[in-house]
Amino acid sequence: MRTILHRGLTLAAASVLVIAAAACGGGSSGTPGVTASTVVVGTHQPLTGPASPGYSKISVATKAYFDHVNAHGGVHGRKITYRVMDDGYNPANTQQVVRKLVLSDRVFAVLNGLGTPTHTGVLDFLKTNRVPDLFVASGSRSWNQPAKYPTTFGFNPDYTVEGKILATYIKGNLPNRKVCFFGQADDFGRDALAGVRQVLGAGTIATRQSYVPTNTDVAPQLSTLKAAGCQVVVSATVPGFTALAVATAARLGFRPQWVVSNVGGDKTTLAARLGAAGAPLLDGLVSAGYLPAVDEPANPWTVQFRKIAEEYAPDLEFDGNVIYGMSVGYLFVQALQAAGRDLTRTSIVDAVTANGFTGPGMVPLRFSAGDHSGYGGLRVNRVTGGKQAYVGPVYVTDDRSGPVREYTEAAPTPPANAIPVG
Amino acid sequence: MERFVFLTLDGLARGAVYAAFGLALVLIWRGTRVVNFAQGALAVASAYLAYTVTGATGSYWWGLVAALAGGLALGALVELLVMRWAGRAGPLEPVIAALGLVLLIQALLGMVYGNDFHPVDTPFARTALTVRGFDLVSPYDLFVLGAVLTVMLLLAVLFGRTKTGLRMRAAAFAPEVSRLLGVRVGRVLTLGWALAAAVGALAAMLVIPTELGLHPTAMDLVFVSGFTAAVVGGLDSPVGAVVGGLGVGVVLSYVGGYLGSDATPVAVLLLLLTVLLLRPGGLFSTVQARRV
Amino acid sequence: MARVGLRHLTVTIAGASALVGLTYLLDPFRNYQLATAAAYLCATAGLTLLIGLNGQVSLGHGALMATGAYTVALLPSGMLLLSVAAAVLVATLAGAVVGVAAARLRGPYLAGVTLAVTMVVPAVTTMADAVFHGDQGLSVAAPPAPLWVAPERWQAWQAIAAAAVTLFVLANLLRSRFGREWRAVRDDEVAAQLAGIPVARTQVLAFVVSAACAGLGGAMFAVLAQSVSPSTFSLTLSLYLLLAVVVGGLGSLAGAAWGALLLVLLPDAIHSVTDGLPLGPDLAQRLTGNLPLAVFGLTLVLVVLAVPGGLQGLLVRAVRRLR
Amino acid sequence: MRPLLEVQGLTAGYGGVPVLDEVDLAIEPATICAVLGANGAGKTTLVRALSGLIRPAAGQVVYDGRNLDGVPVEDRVRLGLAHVPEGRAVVEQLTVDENLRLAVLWRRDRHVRRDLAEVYELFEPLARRRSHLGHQLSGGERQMLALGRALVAGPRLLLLDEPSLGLAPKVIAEILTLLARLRDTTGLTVLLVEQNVRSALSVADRSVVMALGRVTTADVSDATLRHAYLGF
Repeated sequence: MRTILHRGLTLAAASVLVIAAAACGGGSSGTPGVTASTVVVGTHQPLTGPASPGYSKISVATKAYFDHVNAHGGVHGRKITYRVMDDGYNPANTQQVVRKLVLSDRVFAVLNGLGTPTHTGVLDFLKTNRVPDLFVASGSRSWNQPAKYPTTFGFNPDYTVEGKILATYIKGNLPNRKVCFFGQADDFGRDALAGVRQVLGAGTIATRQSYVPTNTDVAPQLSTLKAAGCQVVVSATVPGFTALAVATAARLGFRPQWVVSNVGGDKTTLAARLGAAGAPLLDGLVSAGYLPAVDEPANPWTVQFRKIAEEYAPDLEFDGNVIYGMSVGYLFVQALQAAGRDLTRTSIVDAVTANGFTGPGMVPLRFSAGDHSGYGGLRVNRVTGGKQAYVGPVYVTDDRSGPVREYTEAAPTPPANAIPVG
Repeated sequence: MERFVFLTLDGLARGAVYAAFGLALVLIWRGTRVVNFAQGALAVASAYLAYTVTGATGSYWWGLVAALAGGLALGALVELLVMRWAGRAGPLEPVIAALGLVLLIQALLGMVYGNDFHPVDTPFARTALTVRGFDLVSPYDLFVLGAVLTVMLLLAVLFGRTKTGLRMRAAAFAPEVSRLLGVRVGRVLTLGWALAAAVGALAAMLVIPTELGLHPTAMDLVFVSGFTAAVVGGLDSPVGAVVGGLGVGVVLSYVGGYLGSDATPVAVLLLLLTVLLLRPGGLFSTVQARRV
Repeated sequence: MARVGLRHLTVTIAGASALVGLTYLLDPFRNYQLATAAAYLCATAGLTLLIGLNGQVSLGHGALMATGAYTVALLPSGMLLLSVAAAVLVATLAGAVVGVAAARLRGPYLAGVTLAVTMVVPAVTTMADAVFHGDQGLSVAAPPAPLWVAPERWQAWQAIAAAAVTLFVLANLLRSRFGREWRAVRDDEVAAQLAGIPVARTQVLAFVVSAACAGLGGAMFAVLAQSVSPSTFSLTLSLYLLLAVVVGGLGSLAGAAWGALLLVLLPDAIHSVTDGLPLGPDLAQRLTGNLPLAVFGLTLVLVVLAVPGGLQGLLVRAVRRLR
Repeated sequence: MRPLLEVQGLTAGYGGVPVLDEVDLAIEPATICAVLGANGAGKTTLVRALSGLIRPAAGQVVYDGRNLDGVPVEDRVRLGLAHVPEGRAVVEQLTVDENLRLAVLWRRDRHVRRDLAEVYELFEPLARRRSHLGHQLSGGERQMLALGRALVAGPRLLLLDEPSLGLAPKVIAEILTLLARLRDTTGLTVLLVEQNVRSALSVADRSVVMALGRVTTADVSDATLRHAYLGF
């Protein structure tokens, strides 16, 4: 018995030592993470694990953009430090790393935390600690709850908005075809389907099939779609499963018109997945975007971002993920500038709520006191001859029953050096 | 009917890979009473080697050769450096060591090759051959089935007809007696690990092109299916691994095709429970399964 | 027996009080880590008992934790103590079902079934989407901390209380007739049977007890994270629990504590080290995330090869040498 | 004549508990030496230490003028030292033929075939059950197989651990007669561990008694031995 007592006390004492030794005080007054010369922001990203391909580039690109801004003097004299934590797309890890960022590293804000299940778990914690939770990297509608989570803001157009716009394209350009749906068996697929139905009508989807990311055999689903005679397949899929679905359909001799969600429709990513032999299958693929495209060599945004990437992250292959990461960085710098020289957590939330940001996205952000969802529209694109180019008008809409409208204002152009002017 | 045939063939092509992977697990289990949890990671490492070789030579076949040779070498190394020393404290320690190796290997691959999916080409077309409008198998599926069948025949000959095979069987069933009879059991175990890792590498080479692509974690799910296959068949029985692998492949295909993809893990659990509650040692756990 | 129980109670209260005192020395992040370690401890203590004392290997404890966590998430948030009790009850029932199957199976066959159980969790949450809300999961509205205590400290207290109850109950069980029977069954099933010990019942009981602990750990996970989702309870979690009990020292409750602490501190420590290294952007991108995994994996292999008996074994030997 | 096997101060045990305590023993070539003793006297441990299955803590084993320290188990059989363990240790999952072939896998010479044929001649019943699995054999057949498997390797020293255990008296007699014949015709040396004193002594040239890990009585006459060991 004495040994147990002894062990218990040894253990307790040792834990005290271990933890106390690891503990480091970080008490500073004023706004956490902000000094006269620096501002520290953090993020959680899947740098390892099955979700890491593609997505692991985003934070590298954001960081490269911040390096570029820092090299030009920072924002209001402050250099941006970007602390990227790997959560492996595991919500339990997200809990740990976000708390480390907020409580231990004392970041000013969390920027572009990636993933629906991962980020959902830290919403309450960020709210309790009043940490600005900006530009979440996911198209879920959960980020738009201003009453419940006043400091959380989205970035991506949500999946319902996307579904409505893709359906509008189908209605106008692919009339009288048999439309089917293939989607991930979760919110992503469900929200996208809701958007498609909103526009096309509930009874118009001939066949619906779903997949789970843990089962890579999609041949049964695609043979069903083939047997049903689908001519258009709306696909709410992540890139890996878009590639898998397109390749599997091809080997079944099934060549429908693919209409793919933005998150799973980046041609560069898909072509890399399919390899040289499979890439031609992407010809004709329809998707949508809201940011400058890789295949628009003349787009000034693309030119600038490519230049920054070449300078600050030379080994990074330039694709949609890189443009996405840079756009997040650009938007954050805009927000920092709008928040003014006296940077506080309240001032940046107010600045984001006040909105008025332009670029690099081709549609406006929806931020307002009553709306925290990100970009409110997309433009359909199409792969032709190996190039993914925008076609047709830019559309905007909401995530409910509002109409899909054309957005006619000209796309914003980047300032010199692609650094927003304060 | 057409759909049933399609799902059966699709399931068999996948099941063949699970069978090969399960067979590799059985090889090691019989020799060392260890379930090699690192097998998926070893197989992926071999597939990365093939990726590099194919990239340099432009030939799929040189890559395949490199994967098999790499599998042999990796398996032998793991046995010599880790497993030989890990099994002394208890039956669990080798399992933990294997899990440690999984993390280590996947991390090293991530550092060297990056955490991106790399597409892997197949040597034959994956377009299904159609017979009177029916989608049947693709040439690649036939290649997969043929390769797995060849490996099984080779292993059967090796175990049943050669001196090395006799040594391996004896060392697996009665290591001490084998040593007394002059069998160098240590070397035989090293060879067993090498062979198993090569078979695992082949499974990875066959299955990765049909999945999301080459990635450090590409074989994690295949490991789960292959392990299930081996357990259903009975871990001591190579025949069981083959039957179990094909069975798991077909069941997954039927459930995915008729009930929906999200129901497949539930089907796997039910299959395992049904088989194991009727036969706690797997389908082929009795005496007749003891011969290779 | 009663005296032993009383002593266990004293030790438990002393240990828990020491840890509560510790929470006043730590910053909020370390308190949250302490809370997480305590929640892990509930599960690892149950698992070490199952494996170390009963020789059964489970790869399904992550799934059992999920049953506890989802129970807390689905019940109304007002009465936390009641929902946690319900979580333990549900996990116990799930453990009984798996345990009945487990009593018939040995070694890798049991591992196979429990592995399949773990894989079922995300499937069930997707299939019964209306209840579990699929991949996104549910949020847990735990009652807020009292105003006079910092939230992370409060969370640490809750988790410490749960771990203390777990350890107290398990320590007493180990000293009881059940504990002796468990050990007898592990050492020699046939001999135990001949000695009149109901082997199957003992094994089911061991599984049920460890499932209850996992359920409590899962419930604490839900309370700490304020959310539950299937990817938290993936195969990785089950494997990490296994790693923790072996590296900590199989079969000892102190070892389970070391393992739990390790699960929380090691990734963090490795990250801090790699963070301090001066690396180029390309190298940094490849190493971030991967290097901690590599070090973690290497540590495991080395512990298995060089430190039999795990950390607790090492500590016991070191203390002996000092005397 | 130089002994074929010389054991000096051999001490060995399991997990720090000594079972053999400074055992000395010498066996002349072409003799049968019986090692007698009660259960737990250390007889099996002695044989296991001789064949290298356990490492001695102290002392040495010299075989044919060569110190066996550090020579692994699988090499000792190549030097002509064969060990038939207690309980026969037939590999049950292999056939009779495979069991026999297993013992000659290390041999590179051309006489393997002939030697196998000789064993089948020597043990008639085995020839009839050639392709049967080990677990289908009777106790007597298993002993024949184990013995044949040891002999086919062409040993000079045969270590036999309790060959009579569980066998009918007639079978035991046959086996012992065979051993005596081999000693006389081929010069085989045998170390025979037995509890069955009478039958062992019927063929042994020499006998020693072990008790509590030591050789207590060496080179004794029949009567003393009987008295010491059986108390009559």
